[in-house]
Amino acid sequence: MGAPAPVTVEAAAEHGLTADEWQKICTILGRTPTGEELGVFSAMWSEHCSYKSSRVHLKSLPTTGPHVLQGPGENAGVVDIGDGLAAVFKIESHNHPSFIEPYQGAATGVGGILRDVFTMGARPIANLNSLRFGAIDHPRTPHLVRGVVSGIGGYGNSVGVATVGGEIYFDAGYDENILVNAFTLGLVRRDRIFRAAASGVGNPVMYVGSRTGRDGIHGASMASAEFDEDSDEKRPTVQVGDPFTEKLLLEACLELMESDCLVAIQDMGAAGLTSSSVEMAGRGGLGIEIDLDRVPQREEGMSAYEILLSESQERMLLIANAGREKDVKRIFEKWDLQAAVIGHVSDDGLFRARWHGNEVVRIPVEPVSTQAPVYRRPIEEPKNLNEMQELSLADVSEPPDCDDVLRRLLASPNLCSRRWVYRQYDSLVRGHTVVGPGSDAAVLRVKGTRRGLALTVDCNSRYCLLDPYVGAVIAVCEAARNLVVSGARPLALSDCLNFGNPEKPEVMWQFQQAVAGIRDACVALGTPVVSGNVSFYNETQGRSIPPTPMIAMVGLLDEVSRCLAQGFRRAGDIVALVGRTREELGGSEYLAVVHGRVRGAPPWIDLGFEKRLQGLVLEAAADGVLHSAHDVAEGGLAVALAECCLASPDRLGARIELEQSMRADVLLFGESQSRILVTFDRQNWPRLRDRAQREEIPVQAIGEVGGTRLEIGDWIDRSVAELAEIWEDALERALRVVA
Amino acid sequence: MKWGVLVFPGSNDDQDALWALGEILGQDAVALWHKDADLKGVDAVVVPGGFSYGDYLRCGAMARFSPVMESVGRFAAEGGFVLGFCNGFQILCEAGLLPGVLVRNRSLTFICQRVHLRVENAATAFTRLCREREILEIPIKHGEGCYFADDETLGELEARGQVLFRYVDSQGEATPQANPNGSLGSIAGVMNARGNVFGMMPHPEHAVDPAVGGCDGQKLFRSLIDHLERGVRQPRLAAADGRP
Amino acid sequence: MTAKVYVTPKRGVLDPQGKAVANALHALGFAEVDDVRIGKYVEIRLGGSPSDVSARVRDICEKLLANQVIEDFRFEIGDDGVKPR
Amino acid sequence: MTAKVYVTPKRGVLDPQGKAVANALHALGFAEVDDVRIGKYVEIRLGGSPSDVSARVRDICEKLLANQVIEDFRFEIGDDGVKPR
Ligand SMILES: Nc1ncnc2c1ncn2[C@@H]1O[C@H](COP(=O)(O)OP(=O)(O)O)[C@@H](O)[C@H]1O
Ligand SMILES: [Mg+2]
Repeated sequence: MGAPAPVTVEAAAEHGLTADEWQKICTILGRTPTGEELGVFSAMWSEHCSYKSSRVHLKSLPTTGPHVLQGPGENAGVVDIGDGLAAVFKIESHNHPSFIEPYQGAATGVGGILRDVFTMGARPIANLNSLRFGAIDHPRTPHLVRGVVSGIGGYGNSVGVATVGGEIYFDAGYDENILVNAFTLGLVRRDRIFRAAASGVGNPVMYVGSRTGRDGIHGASMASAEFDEDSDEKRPTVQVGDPFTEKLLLEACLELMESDCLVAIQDMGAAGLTSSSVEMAGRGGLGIEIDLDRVPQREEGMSAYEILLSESQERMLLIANAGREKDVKRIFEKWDLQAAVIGHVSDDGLFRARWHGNEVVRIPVEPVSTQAPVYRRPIEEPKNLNEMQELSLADVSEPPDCDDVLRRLLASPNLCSRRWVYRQYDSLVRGHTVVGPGSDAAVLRVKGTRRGLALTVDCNSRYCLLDPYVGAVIAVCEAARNLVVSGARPLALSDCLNFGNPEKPEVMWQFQQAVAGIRDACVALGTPVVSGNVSFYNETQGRSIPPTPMIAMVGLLDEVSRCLAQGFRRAGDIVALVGRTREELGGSEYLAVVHGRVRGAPPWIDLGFEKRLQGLVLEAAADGVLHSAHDVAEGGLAVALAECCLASPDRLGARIELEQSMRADVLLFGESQSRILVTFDRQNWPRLRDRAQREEIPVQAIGEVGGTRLEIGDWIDRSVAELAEIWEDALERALRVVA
Repeated sequence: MKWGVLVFPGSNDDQDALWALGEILGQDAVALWHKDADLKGVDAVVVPGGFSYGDYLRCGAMARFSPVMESVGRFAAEGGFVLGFCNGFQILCEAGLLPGVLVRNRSLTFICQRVHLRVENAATAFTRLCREREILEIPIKHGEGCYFADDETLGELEARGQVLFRYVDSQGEATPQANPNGSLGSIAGVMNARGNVFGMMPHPEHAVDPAVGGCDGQKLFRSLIDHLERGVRQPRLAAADGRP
Repeated sequence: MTAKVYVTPKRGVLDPQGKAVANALHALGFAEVDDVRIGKYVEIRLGGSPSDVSARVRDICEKLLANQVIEDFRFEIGDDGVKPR
Repeated sequence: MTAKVYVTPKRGVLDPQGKAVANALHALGFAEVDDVRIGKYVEIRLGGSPSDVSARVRDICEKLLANQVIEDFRFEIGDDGVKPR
């Protein structure tokens, strides 16, 4: 692929640039761009890199707080966790590449987010991933699931970063457009955080890592274009990951950061060399000049255009202190990597690239961001919304046998055990994992301190489809709740906003509603947004995915030894339900699985109440009163109780009595929010009850842990072993289909 | 005593081994860089887990050519003690310091989970603090841990008590279901005939701390410490081994 | 019959395996090695009429053996026994 | 020159991948498939005098490309360009 000539408004259109954007480019340059410059603008102004449709909305998100050391705008967010340490984290999407080539797409997604984190000086210690696939019986689903899961494991395991949790859900809404969101958290001394702002005119610009090939040319624009039949044409742009080189790059970069050679460093992600140069120069208010002939190349005869826009993986761009080039090279050679000086920092505020002696790019850096297009796209509430939200319990037939319903739910792909997935991930390497995959949140110890970190990622896209605002509020609250039931105080979050085509008013409405929901929930819970990513155009042949604002949240435990998991621990413990059960079924898994309906308003939620509820449980956890805790989510109270038995180290059962204040199916399987199951020694019951009363939070002792059966009223009576039988291998069974 | 933990490009569990030996067991533990032939006078060498050289061709196939491995070969020939875990086991097999080879898991997928191991020979330098047929709980995490050797080799290994660990269920039975990767004879770890080189797929260094993964792994390290600190230079040969 | 299938990384597609092996060979003193590409070699023993066998094998390659996003394949069909070893 | 190396699992050695592929093919309706063996196909571009090239390549295979406990290898040496794709 060479530079398209002649460079005209038509060529711009082929690059996905509008006539107005073309005009802007000509004004900024005071001339028509070269083919290379057109490529640069089309990449930098793509939705993926410029956030042109989302920016106006994202501005409303709370991004600051006493513990926030770095909010949005850098490669990843940073929060203070005490003891002179900071947690660096971010979530990012790799949806389109993963649909085209599941293994490599997912693998390179993990590689990209790892670089975003270690480029800030942090040692990555944990990965999460959040996945959405089409209906489990869709012919393509098993192949995609196997590819994505083995790709995530293949990369993360090899690099030596533990994958400690995540999410996976199946919904026909993703049949033609899966979601693969990857999250990484790293640790750094708070006085050793690196940022990506160029400084020091004359300082050398150095290139490190893999050579540049013709990989993923225009990946950035691909991620910003809808799929259609000829997506196959886009296939050659799929990159292949090289986790071994990433591991070397990780170790070499961290070693370099211990030295005093480094000024700034930035990974080469979307739009490769171009975006890393422009972003670094832009953040420093300076210019960068590079010589493309000095860029290490994997193939003969690469054009300037290709070198500028290649998305070859495992590469970093860095700025060193003048005179320290040799020391930088020595460190990378130790790790069998090459480092090449390809240019220098300049004071002219220009991004300039020379190739075969000619200047092929000469762009003023500042306008590329300050004059980047910003769209306030039209917004319109979907016509069918009210109709979708209508649901009267009267026309939901009451099932004859709730025991049978429970078993059907436990076997359903969205509620059954995820073991088949996380068994393929190394969740142990480097020894931080106190609570691994399989509980509400993963808990990591912070070595050398008494502290711990809890991580989770959450989003119920069914709620978001029925009401994107409430759905997003619930996503944030559930993430926080998952941390709280692990004993951790929620600190901050990173969001990955996966939506359809922003040029469609209904999609833009969903986006605006979701961002508003995230904002309100973040303000109420005091959890700022410190990083994130937007993925638009998740749409195939006009059909867009359900709105999916993924929320990855991080919490802190002062005493990691006090952390909690969801499994029952001690026979004789009291089981108490904190929170209130309402008569609601909207958007529930039960309604979908048993009645085949996705409708109704999502569960009611009150942010003030949620905050108080979380505070209560957090206090009890900190006192060491609780033996286990689990939030009530998809599948309702009955499924939550079953999960407590199934996660119990000794597979303990329980005997539960519920006062029948409403229909049995609603009571057992409704998904009312702000509910948490806790267990504790009988003697602590009065203390907990009084505290709850003071906070005006309903709490009932609903039963006792013990035995080998789960009994709930006269509705349910099953041995835990039988439930395990149903629940454990359901996913593997469902996927055991020839791809 | 002094331990050395090898570090190859792509080693991942080297830090865990150093942590287990240094922080938990209070040993003098140093990292040994692959380009460095000097073993720094250690009493025992750990070849750690990970993906040395990416494990791109065959697991462990490339690491054996590094300068440090030449020294380890000599060290072993002189009776020095060498332990390989996971990728380290694969490397020792590829290097010919242990018999057999590790191939793709029967499931063809990577597997990370806790497994039960049965001590098959407690009369070795690596297991002397275990009871015969004691059951240990230790995690595995590998994609290619299926132990394979030809029948003759297997016969010898069994006859001489060189099989130190087998995958079993919680009751101690070596059932097919309890064999996570399809290893022949449910073999999880083997020792060389001389009794000074040992490799296993499970990760004892990930089972030394009650806060993360339990303590059963400590028994292995403590066994060798005990063996060496009593100054017993020649490892006691397996009971099943006829020779003196 | 036996079909011998060769699956190779597409031109231009990164081949981390080959790259790693080439580096290892250089370290081992095989300086004359310029480039290494690693693919799969698959032997399929199968019955059926020789006539349509090649169509079937192509089908097998496309459906299962080669990931055509990043790999090319080719194959030969011979009758058994003539496999040099 | 280019050396084409074929690394194949020894007879009697488990080949779980080959077995899985065979099963998958049966499930896909390729009933005529009796057996599948999966090995590696390595292309090495290298210089040096044609005379000793074959000795060098054998050396490469024995040292690195094949683990002779479980694998056999064979190779052909041709001059470039004739690489069918
Ligand atoms: N939805 C969002 N919420 C908050 N911050 C966001 C969001 N989307 C993007 N950002 C921030 O915008 C910056 C650019 O995002 P991105 O292009 O994904 O980073 P990178 O270029 O490192 O991949 C990052 O700092 C990211 O944290
Ligand atoms: Mg980045």
